[in-house]
Amino acid sequence: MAQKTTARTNDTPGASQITSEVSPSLVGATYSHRDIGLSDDQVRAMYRLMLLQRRFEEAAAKAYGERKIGGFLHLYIGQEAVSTGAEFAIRPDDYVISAYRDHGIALARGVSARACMAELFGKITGCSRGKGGSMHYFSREHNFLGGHGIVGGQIPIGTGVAWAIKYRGEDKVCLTFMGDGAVAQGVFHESLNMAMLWRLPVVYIIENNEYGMGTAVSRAHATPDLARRALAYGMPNAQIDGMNVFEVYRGVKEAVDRARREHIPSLLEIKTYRYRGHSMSDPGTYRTKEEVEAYRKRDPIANLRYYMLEVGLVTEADLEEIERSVRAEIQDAVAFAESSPLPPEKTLYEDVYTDPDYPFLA
Amino acid sequence: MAQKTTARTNDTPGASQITSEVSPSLVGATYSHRDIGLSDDQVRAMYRLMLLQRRFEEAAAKAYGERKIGGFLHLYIGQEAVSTGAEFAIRPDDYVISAYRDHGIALARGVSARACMAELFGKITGCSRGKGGSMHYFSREHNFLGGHGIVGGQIPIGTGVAWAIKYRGEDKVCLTFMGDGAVAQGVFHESLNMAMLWRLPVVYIIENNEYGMGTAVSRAHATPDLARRALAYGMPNAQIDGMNVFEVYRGVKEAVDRARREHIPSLLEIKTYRYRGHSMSDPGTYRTKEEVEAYRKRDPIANLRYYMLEVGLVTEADLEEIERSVRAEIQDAVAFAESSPLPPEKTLYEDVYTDPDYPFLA
Amino acid sequence: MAVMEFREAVRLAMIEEMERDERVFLMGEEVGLYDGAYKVSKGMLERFGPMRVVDTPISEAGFAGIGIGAAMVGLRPIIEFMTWNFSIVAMDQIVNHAASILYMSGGQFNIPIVFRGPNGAAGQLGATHSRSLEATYAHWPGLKVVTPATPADAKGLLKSAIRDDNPVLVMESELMYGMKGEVPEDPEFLIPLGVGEIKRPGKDVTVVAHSKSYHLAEMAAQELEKDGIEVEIIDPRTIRPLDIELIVSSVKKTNRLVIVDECAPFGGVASEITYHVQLRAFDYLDAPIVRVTTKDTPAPYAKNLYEYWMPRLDEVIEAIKKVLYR
Amino acid sequence: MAVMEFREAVRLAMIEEMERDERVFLMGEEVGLYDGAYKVSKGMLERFGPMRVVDTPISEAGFAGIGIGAAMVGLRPIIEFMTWNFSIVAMDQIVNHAASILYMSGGQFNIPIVFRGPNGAAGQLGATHSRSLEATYAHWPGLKVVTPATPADAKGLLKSAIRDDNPVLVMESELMYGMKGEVPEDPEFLIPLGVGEIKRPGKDVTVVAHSKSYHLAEMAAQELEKDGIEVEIIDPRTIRPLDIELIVSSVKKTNRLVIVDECAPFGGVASEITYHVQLRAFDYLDAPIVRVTTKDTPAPYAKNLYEYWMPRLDEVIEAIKKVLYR
Ligand SMILES: Cc1ncc(C[n+]2csc(CCOP(=O)(O)OP(=O)(O)O)c2C)c(N)n1
Ligand SMILES: Cc1ncc(C[n+]2csc(CCOP(=O)(O)OP(=O)(O)O)c2C)c(N)n1
Ligand SMILES: [Mg+2]
Ligand SMILES: [Mg+2]
Repeated sequence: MAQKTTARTNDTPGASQITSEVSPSLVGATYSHRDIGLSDDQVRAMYRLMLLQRRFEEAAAKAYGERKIGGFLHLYIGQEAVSTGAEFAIRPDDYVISAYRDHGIALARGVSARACMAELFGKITGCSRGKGGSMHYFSREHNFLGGHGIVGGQIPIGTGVAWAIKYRGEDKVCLTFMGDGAVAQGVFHESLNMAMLWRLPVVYIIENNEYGMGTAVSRAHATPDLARRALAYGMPNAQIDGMNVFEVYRGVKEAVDRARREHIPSLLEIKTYRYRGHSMSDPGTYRTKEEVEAYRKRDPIANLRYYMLEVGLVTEADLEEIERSVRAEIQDAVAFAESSPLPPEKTLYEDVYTDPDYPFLA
Repeated sequence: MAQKTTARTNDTPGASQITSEVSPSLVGATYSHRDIGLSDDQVRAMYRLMLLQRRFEEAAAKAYGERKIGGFLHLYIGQEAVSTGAEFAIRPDDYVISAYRDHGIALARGVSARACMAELFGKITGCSRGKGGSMHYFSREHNFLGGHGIVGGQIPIGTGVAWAIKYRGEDKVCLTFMGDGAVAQGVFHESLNMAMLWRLPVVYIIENNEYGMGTAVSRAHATPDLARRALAYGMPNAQIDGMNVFEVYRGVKEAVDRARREHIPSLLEIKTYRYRGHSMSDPGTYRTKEEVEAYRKRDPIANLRYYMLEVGLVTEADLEEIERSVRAEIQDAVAFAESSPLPPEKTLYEDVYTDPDYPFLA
Repeated sequence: MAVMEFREAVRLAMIEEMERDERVFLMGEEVGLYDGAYKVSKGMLERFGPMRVVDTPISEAGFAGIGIGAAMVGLRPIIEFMTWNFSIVAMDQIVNHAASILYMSGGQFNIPIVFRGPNGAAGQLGATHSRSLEATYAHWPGLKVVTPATPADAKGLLKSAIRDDNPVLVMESELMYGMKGEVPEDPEFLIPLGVGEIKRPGKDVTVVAHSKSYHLAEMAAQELEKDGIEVEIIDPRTIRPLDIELIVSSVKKTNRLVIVDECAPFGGVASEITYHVQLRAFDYLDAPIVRVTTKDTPAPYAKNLYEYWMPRLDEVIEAIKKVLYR
Repeated sequence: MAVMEFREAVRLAMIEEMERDERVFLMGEEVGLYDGAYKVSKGMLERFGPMRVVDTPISEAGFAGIGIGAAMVGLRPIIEFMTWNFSIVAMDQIVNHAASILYMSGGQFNIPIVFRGPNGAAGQLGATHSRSLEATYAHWPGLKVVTPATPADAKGLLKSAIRDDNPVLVMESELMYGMKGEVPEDPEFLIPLGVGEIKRPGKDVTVVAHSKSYHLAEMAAQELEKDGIEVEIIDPRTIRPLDIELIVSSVKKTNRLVIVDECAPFGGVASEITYHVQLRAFDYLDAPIVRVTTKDTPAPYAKNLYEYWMPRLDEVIEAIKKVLYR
């Protein structure tokens, strides 16, 4: 049943209210955050991180409307519990790789809002020096291995990162994110087989947001329970509620521990939803308003907000303060992106090869 | 327990004895050939067809040793029950497509030994006009769609044939053969998903001969039970004894009927064995003599021979007559291949496009 | 004649051919319910139903192969790649199967299939989404490669492609989908594959340019007209087979050649044309042949770099002046 | 110096580099237990164990990507394709990922990986097994493409490729694996990528030929020597980067150029070289540049057709005579 939380007026244009109506899924669960090993501070940090992602993308959408951003822009809004729960389940020295819907995942990894926004603006200060754009974020410092534009392309690459971990005898893991659509690519199958055959420390995370562009999961996959794909390889697997950040954290943690300790891979299907269209040009007519509304009621941020208030982790004032600081961070990021220089023309020929003197053809 | 059948002297060089020691699997089974709908004539025809494949390939191996055949030559010897049992389970107007280990499958379809042998000799009278060679047999007349050299490449193509059947509302099926190795190719997964999603009348047949080149199934696949791959798609599946032609017939028939009547695809893993190396250049050192011997004891041809004698379908004299006629057919095929002309040079530029006047580049 | 967008011309070609021949069907990602990622197939699902306008999973290799199999037994599929970039995962099906089966079967199985979709750069999409694949595919005998530059060409060439008995790859352009032009309404309007067109006659210099590069060449020609330079623009329209005759005869007249080509430079369309022209018009050439291509780097995202990376108007003008020694 | 087979030189290069640098490992189909489909990696599994000599399933796209991922985090994989024909199913990983990640990441992630295996025709194997892919891959910026023609080059180039910080594609040849030649034993014997070699000096005509075409050019040169024709043979050795300087300076001396290239003609290596030479040595050319390639058809199986399809000695001789107007 939908519960009311204190609504706040949202006066930044383009920024949404953290919905006032919420079907609580965290409150009343069989466990509290402490039961699953999350401290109060961690929960507050989770909240801030999810809000940061949302505000970041709202600002990006606005800038896109103002034609300050080119190319495609695929928003992550609605899916923030996935990136966030997963990030809290790993260590900074673990690796993460994803598809092109990567803003939230990069921010969760710790890539700065400045570097992320500047990348969208195509500036030299961007996290890929302005060369990658929205779909191709990277950050070596944060062990974030991209941002990949070809559906499924990152799946064997993440598997190879896990191969390297095993080769070196390290105790790291590699989280490999993908959309539900990517499950239909052949490399998904090839990768899972080798990961299980060779016992690689990789956790595959399907962000099942119910659609690959306009195609509902049931119209693209013979069995809509995508976690089932693991049965073919005898791989541990689970379906997880992706609107619930604690559930994501729990589920990913379990798989990560298994990968870290026993070098056993997992396939996790995290059920989530994107509120916006596939990209900025998609009005999303292939789904009903009611469907979207039903998910908004389960909004992961509103849900955590409700939980934190309910269990006394924060006051309304704390929440206002978090909102304020997040907004300041985003405003700063936008200002930074705006004022940063474009990449100089000579950088066109940089980063093609590591050689300083490569003889390019004309 | 191994049973003795009357041994016969085998005096054609290169031609093997149909083994005298056999562990009978047909005799003493819970059913007779009539129980599964096979007439006496059909069983005798099955026997002749298997023997034809074996003798054909023995002759091919000999010709290869004499350098009359170029390129690769992958022998099917040991697997004849698969092609044969499957062929008896379908109609001539059904379709068959396979990988490059295709001699037995083409012969089972009814492609003449002459056309098959001439193709190996690279003659214009070959089933692909000498342009395809051992790996690329085709016969439109027999609805045999190749003979494909890229591992797994034929899997989506066979799926597309089934798509066409459904599109036209026909009641045909398409048998899509592949090796165990091909299961690791991404297109296998993509094809199964679409076949099940769209309910296509295709029967996928994995000829699991335990090795892809020198790699044992357990070294290439996370779960060696390859039929399990179907679980990911909720597809009917079965494991079948491929050294037993009745079992192959039964299993394929069941899947074919389901495909024909209900447009439901199946994945069949037929367990078989190749006695020879992967190709003529492979000494097969990755497996033991004992392993090969154990399979030879289950030889599908010897087994059927034993069964036919046992249940009184044939006499020794009948068997001699079959042997004689098969040998004559093969001898004739070799003579035909030898005496056929090479493709004239101008044919190089034929069959690239259907256009008679295509402007080729130099 | 009717004025319509490029995307409408493509759609019209498909609709007419599907009405004419029930063996023709359209398959690809988002072609049905979504009306096409770029609205090319708008309304077609409703018109033809789900067996003839088929939404697929994101399995390019798989559904390319499904098309090939269907074509082997007599259907005439149109397989859409959302963009040609995504065809690379399906390249084995196209090169080792569609292109080779007629040959390997000694002429028994032709593959009457069309693969189509937008090609080349379409704004700031970065390295994975900006490739021009016409030369990569034209490399392989057994394929035909078509690159229309105008709505009329799009219609006439695509209809010929659908009626062709061989695998034909039709490469459109996202940036051209909105362009308008006169298009013949005659359902028998066909442009033969392999026949180029003099899109602008001139006597001073030949510029060969296909697909959206043609429009760049046209801008350059208009600019240079002010200086009294008459540019002859040839649009080969098909890259394989390539209308070398037309190009050579133009060069024999103008004695100078510039090629504008959005492919990467190494082994692109421009290189191939250069080989044939220097071979067959050696004594007619008054200057080396000069090409203008995308730069020898992956596609960058940033706006300024992207614009610099693309074949540019200033480069085309400079190249023309260079071969004119001006 | 030691005399060894081409395959042994390849093996030696791998062994030396794996001894020197434990980040280097070999992965591919049958490279371990089977000693390599063509016995290139014979004994290496025993020497280095199963983590460093890794047998894979038949999943080229998958293990190419695994190599790329391992390289992103600092390993230096050697990925073997049993032949380059089978790399086509993995092309997306090579082109859209290995070639582009350094660029798309703004220089953060280089991919120090080698993809290697035999390329081109190897007898009567038919259309699916006879492709020469050097031009197809050299098309894409971000990749390097290496094509050794002798055992010594194989060793020196492969060692440089393994030490290179970029994706390098090394294309060997099944038909050359058994060829013998002198190979320096020095473990620091390295041949820089991008530097061609005058393999035979001459003054009358330049022939550019790489990989096994070099040997064909050599046969032609020996034949023509009898007629007093001095052929200069240049082996570019790397196709990307291409040593155009060396070729151009030779042509400036001989004024004539023939290119022998096993690629399909359209957009092959020969086309690309032609573009640069006509651009930079226009006034030096006394005859059009002539290429000898495989024919513009898929590879046939039949022996006579196959031999006719390949670049042939008589064609090379004829081409040389043609550019000499003899
Ligand atoms: C190989 C490939 N095919 C097609 C595309 C075009 N495309 C981009 S995103 C997308 C849908 C992906 O859906 P999903 O994997 O569910 O991810 P989501 O967008 O829902 O995050 C498609 C078809 C592509 N980028 N790569
Ligand atoms: C895509 C691809 N990769 C590699 C090869 C080389 N190759 C040919 S046959 C073969 C083994 C195939 O094994 P399997 O599928 O089990 O068939 P079998 O030979 O046992 O009949 C390999 C690796 C190929 N032809 N195609
Ligand atoms: Mg999705
Ligand atoms: Mg096998």
